[in-house]
Amino acid sequence: MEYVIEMLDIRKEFPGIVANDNITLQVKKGEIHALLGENGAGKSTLMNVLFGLYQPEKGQIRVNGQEVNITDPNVANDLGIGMVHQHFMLVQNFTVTENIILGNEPTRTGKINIKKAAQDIQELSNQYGLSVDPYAKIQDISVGMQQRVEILKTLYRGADILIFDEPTAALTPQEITELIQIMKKLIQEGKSIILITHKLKEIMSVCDRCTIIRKGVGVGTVNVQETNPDELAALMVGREVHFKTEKKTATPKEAVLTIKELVVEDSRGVEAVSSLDLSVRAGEIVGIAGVDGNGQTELIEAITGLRKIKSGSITLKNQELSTLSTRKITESGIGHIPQDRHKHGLVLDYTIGENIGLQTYYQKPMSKSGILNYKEMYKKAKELIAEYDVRTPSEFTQARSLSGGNQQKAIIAREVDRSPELLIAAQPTRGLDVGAIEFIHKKLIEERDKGRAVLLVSLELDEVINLSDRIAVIYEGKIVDIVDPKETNEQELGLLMAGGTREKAGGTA
Amino acid sequence: ACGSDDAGKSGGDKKAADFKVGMVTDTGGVDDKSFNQSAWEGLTKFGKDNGLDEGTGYKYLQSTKASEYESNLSKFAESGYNLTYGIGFLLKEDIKKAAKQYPDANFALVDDTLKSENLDNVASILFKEEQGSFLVGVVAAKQTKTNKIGFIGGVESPLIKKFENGFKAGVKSVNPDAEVISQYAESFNSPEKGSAIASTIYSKGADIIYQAAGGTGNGVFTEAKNRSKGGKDKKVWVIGVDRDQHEEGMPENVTLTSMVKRVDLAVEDVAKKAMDDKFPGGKEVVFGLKEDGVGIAPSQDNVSKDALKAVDEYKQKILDGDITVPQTDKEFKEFEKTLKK
Amino acid sequence: MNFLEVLAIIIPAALYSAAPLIFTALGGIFSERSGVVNIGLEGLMMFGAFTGIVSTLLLQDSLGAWAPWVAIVIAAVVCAVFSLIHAVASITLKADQTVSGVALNFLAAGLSIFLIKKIFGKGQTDFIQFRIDKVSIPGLSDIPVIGKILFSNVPITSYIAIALAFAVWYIIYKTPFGLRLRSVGEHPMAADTMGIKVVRMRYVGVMISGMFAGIGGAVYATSIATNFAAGTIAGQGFLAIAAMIFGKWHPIGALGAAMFFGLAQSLSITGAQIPVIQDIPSVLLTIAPYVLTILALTGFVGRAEAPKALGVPYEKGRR
Amino acid sequence: MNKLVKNERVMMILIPVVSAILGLIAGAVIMLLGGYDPMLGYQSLFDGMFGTPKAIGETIRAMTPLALAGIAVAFAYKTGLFNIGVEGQLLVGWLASVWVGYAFDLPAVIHIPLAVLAAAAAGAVWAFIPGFLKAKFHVHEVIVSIMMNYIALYTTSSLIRTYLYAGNEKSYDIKESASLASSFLAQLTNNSRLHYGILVTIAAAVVMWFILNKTAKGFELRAVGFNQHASQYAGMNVGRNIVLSMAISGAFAGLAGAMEGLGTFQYMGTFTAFTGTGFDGIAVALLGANSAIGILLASFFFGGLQTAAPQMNFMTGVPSELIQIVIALIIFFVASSYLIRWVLGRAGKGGAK
Ligand SMILES: Nc1ncnc2c1ncn2[C@@H]1O[C@H](COP(=O)(O)OP(=O)(O)OP(=O)(O)O)[C@@H](O)[C@H]1O
Ligand SMILES: Nc1ncnc2c1ncn2[C@@H]1O[C@H](COP(=O)(O)OP(=O)(O)OP(=O)(O)O)[C@@H](O)[C@H]1O
Ligand SMILES: [Mg+2]
Ligand SMILES: [Mg+2]
Repeated sequence: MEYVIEMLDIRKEFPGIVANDNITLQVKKGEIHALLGENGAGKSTLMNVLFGLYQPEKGQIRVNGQEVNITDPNVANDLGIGMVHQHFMLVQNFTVTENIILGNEPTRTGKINIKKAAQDIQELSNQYGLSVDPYAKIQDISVGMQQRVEILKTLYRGADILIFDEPTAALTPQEITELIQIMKKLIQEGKSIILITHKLKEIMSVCDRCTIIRKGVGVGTVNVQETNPDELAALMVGREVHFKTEKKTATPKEAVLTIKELVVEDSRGVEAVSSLDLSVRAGEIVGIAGVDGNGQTELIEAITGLRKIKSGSITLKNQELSTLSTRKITESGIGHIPQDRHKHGLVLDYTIGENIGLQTYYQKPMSKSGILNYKEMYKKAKELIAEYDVRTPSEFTQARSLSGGNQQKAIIAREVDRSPELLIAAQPTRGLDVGAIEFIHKKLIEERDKGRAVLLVSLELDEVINLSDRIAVIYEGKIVDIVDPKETNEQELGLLMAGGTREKAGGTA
Repeated sequence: ACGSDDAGKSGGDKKAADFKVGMVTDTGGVDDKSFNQSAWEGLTKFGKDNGLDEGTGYKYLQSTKASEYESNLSKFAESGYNLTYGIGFLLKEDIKKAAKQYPDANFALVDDTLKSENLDNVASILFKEEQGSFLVGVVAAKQTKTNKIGFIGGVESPLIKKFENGFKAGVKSVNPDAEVISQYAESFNSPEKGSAIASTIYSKGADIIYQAAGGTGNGVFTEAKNRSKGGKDKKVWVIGVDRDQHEEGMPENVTLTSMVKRVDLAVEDVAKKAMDDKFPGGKEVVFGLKEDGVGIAPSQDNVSKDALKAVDEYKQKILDGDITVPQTDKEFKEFEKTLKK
Repeated sequence: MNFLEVLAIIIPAALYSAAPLIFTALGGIFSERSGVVNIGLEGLMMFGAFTGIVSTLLLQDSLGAWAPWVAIVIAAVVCAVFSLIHAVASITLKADQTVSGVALNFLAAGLSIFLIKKIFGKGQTDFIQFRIDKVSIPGLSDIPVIGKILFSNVPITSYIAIALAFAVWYIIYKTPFGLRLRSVGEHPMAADTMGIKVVRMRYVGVMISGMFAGIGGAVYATSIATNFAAGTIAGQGFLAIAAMIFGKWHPIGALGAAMFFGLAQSLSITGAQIPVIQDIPSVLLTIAPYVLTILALTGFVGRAEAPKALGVPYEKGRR
Repeated sequence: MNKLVKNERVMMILIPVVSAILGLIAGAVIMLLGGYDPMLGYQSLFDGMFGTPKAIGETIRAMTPLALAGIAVAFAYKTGLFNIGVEGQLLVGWLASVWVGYAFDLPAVIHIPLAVLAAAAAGAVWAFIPGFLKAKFHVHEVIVSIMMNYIALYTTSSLIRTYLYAGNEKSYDIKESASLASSFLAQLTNNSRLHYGILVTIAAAVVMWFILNKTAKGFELRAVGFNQHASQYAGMNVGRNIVLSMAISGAFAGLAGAMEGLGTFQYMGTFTAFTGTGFDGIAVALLGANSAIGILLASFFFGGLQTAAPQMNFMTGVPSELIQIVIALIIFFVASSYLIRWVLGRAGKGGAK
């Protein structure tokens, strides 16, 4: 069969690092081709080379058998290559239509013909089943719809070869299902797809072949039908990986966190959490399952003092938290792994050491009467880097230059090291490779076994089921049910999360 | 006579060629179309008349910042200049300091006095601006058709008050019914404000404005020209200040006349005295009507015969001491009372 | 004075002094919408005023009343070129944009006076013989009440400035160019992936800002100051920046803000002649425009959303 | 890695130095084009900067307010804020110092510190306003600071006119007991106006370095500057830190005013235009790479250039504005360090081969 894309012996260097070391990737027409690799393996780099954002130092690219020189994204567009980037390339305060037509605007007497554009987009979205509101602003629409806009951008330009860089990392399970349908539909329409994802399940379910890279080097290409997730993971990491983290049964003790009748409003003044009750005991992991936007964020912000509550109470071992500042709450024994590590978890311009000290810098031994002791801070950082296997050149390295997984490990090291009574982990493994996920899951269970209370909020249902000792289902700001992970499955949870009840769920399951 | 120690160091046989005279301007510079320029004209004339070379015999330094006044003054003193002018009262403190530091050099301060400091190497040059302003006030009062006259001052200060009160006194002496609308721009360097204020005052019905506002005054001219372009019935006038500002009013010809303040004469005069070993150190040298230090500008085409006649009469009265022109608001009130009687 | 008379003084005065601010603020919008901070507007205005006056002085003998108009065009071109310094430094060489703008201000201040001294042998120029005059628009100025308030005693440049604000609004919000310009200022990487030349757009944005600020400076010089000296442009560029931010980087907003400044300023001047207001200490009137701006920003205008990528040099592939 | 860190340090010193040299070369070219002799020009410039004890004294005197303004800008910059309001804060600081210096009769040991602190407090209050409005109402600090500059300009001059007016557009002189002027320093430098303010300046530089790099508060301020959200998640009070940072920056700016009020001038003028020192502070901070020691060196250099410009003009007729052009070019070169890095990098590589 002919190849639509051939990338032969591609080499791309960044100062001090070889991101792609003679990688070869061959994509057949009409297939979904997976690209798999650890964080920082060089997947995005390779795709950016294909899309013309980077120029390779070496190597050859062929499109439909013709050797090409892709000097910038315009060339890629002309060759029918479209890319949906890992981080969305959308202008937040533009409308859907404006984002899609940007650079390719239909005009009438010099004026953008928005009406015609919107119509075209409507037609296109009907054709591929990508429902969007052409006049909505990006900042007002869901992540799923943003993704559809990204896809429409490529289709609007007539792309035949689509690159999806980790499209599912930010999606809810429902949205992922929709996306998979869309990809299948695209293949039917004669397109070819390159898909980057860390989720082996997805590769197994939609992809035809899979190319694996490890630390910038191509490991090989396999037919998906002839392999299994364990083999893929081993190829990618270079050792065996355990998916199901081993854990003993929990031995919960007294309640650490008790939430009663909690009401919280979101930034627009709409009630996001409404009379919510929840408790987390020492020595257990409580997972919160829910569709994104059902009050999880507001709940966490309320517990951690980042958002004022409207009414109700939050107590940590009998101490009322809702009137305290974030700092006081942290001091009284809460650790928080925030869901957006770049925005909320780290000061990217600070060194790893300084980030390790981000919450304890003012306390002994890092500070004495207001004077900072950097030696202590870096000493601590060095210890934690070793203990948590944070891969960094040194504790003096800027946090910005670390890979996502290692940034996350640094945050976890910081939060866990304070031995908090309650550890809140929001989406702790989002966008991470299986090796990193394994490590983080192990750490969370270790903490549980040391007698800490852990509150896990995640959109990944298998993560919730895997780790939790109890699962609280959140729907429209309320805990609608608490289920035992051993006695439930994804279907049932999915229904509960959509507002169904267990009796019904049981009935249909 | 001047201080005896002065005579000692610049002996009678001193040739003009050895004489060096400098001046330090305020931040306005020597082309400010105002007193810095006038001073430099005087100094240039003095230099040329006495065969000095510019740059070595006579020279100026423009200050770009207030902190440079003193260092600029000392530069002249250190370079052996016999006399250095400080143009403008802003340099008063700096001249005081420099004079103490360089007792062998002579300095002259324009527009303020250091007499009370008893520094015999400093001459203080003062003008009777109120007298000149009185005369242009007479012209304004004679020629207004609306009985409303404006005055725009740069910054409200004792110096500019002399212009205002002298002017008002002149107006009221001739035409007690005329109203004088005064406003200060609080800036010597804001033509925008000058024009806006002028616009307001003209709109209130005034047909003549006397400006004593430096660069701000440029805006007054602009506004008057704009209005005068609108037709004969819209013609308004400006009375210039410091120098003969006839040119500034062209081509629309809006300068009625100007109150000239002969800083050039004063500078030339004091320089001559210094060269002749008659430097008036420690003294005030006052230039008024009598000394031709202030007065009405030579361009008088727009001034009516009647007005000129009145100007001559009042000038004589001032010279004779029949009229003492008020300088301050208080003196003006007193003056006004005498008019009513 | 009755109220209408007061208006007839204040409004034309506001239009008069707002025009340079409007031009310059509109220029700033082009630059900042493309993602380049332009503190250098002050310097660009200064250079525009310098060019405007020098050109008028050199041309007035041959061109007469047309000289200031031609001078404004020359200033536009010269300042567009002058702004290239800022563009090269901040776009190509990735300099801190604020700092580069500040440097441009220093450079304009030094260079303009240096050149004046070289050309004319003195520190400031003569007055120009032909200005952009205030006019009363035939016909419109005869309309009862509003004719005197809106159409009398205002330079044409003020009306051009207002019209330009609407034209800029159209360009920025209705044309492909505008869409691309804004996309570059919001998310240059996204624009890049859509095949838009980020660097070229930013150069264009900065050069248009130079052109407009040059016009603003030249208009100020040829209609208000009528000569050029060190203090001719003293803060107007900063006020234009304030108007741009106050107007939320929107052309009509900037127009409104500039008019507001003009109005507040002319009120502070005219106020001294209006009963009641007269009794207010003059300093309070003088600072009123600035205090009102702060109050307006705090009270009802609220947070200004700057272009997201404003001030961030674009590097391909930066994370 | 170690080599890279070392290189970065070297670069931090090399870039300003190379930029200064390039700026001076460009200045020489301009002099040539203008028909002046650059050798003579720079000779007299150098004389004006360091040629005599008095020149050195004047250079240091000119550097004090520049350095403090630079420190104010740099402090805010390091905490993520752009304080373009240094000019206004300097003016209110100046007024406060002069008022305390004039209105009280105290022994010098109390009077001087009191007047200096008053200036710092006034500057802090002035900067507090944009800080507070940013923290509370999310108003852009740059625009508020610009407005505050104008308000300071007109208010200070009006206050002087109303309460402290000595005529001649200036306030009363301060009392001897509040003066930073020193006959000792003056004698040492052949009657320059050098005053004890230089000690205040050095102390301020140390304080800035200490707060930012050695204290827990400084750690917090910088964190907020880099990432408000993460700082908030880490329990820092973002709003309060913004306000504090502006206030500290304003206090430094106020001190710059005290240098003028208690040192160079001993009074304050009723200004109608800005002094420009606040804006110069931006240049100084930049050339000094926002570091305390760098700012001291940069302000010494710029202060020297500025005091020597009239000397150059006096001796060779080169307009003083040339210095402004040279300073502008130096800022451009520093800001465009990318270019210099690239050139130096290539040169380094070439040499290594
Ligand atoms: N612009 C850049 N400059 C310098 N280094 C870069 C740049 N982009 C990527 N790298 C480095 O190149 C390597 C490959 O990065 P890349 O983004 O391609 O990884 P990835 O496989 O997409 O990882 P992830 O799964 O986290 O998205 C990493 O070490 C990364 O730090
Ligand atoms: N969305 C935003 N846009 C612009 N600036 C923001 C935004 N969010 C926060 N900021 C900046 O962060 C600063 C402080 O944020 P913070 O959330 O602490 O606000 P705050 O008003 O102090 O909160 P509160 O008063 O509710 O305690 C603000 O002054 C503002 O400059
Ligand atoms: Mg990637
Ligand atoms: Mg808050």
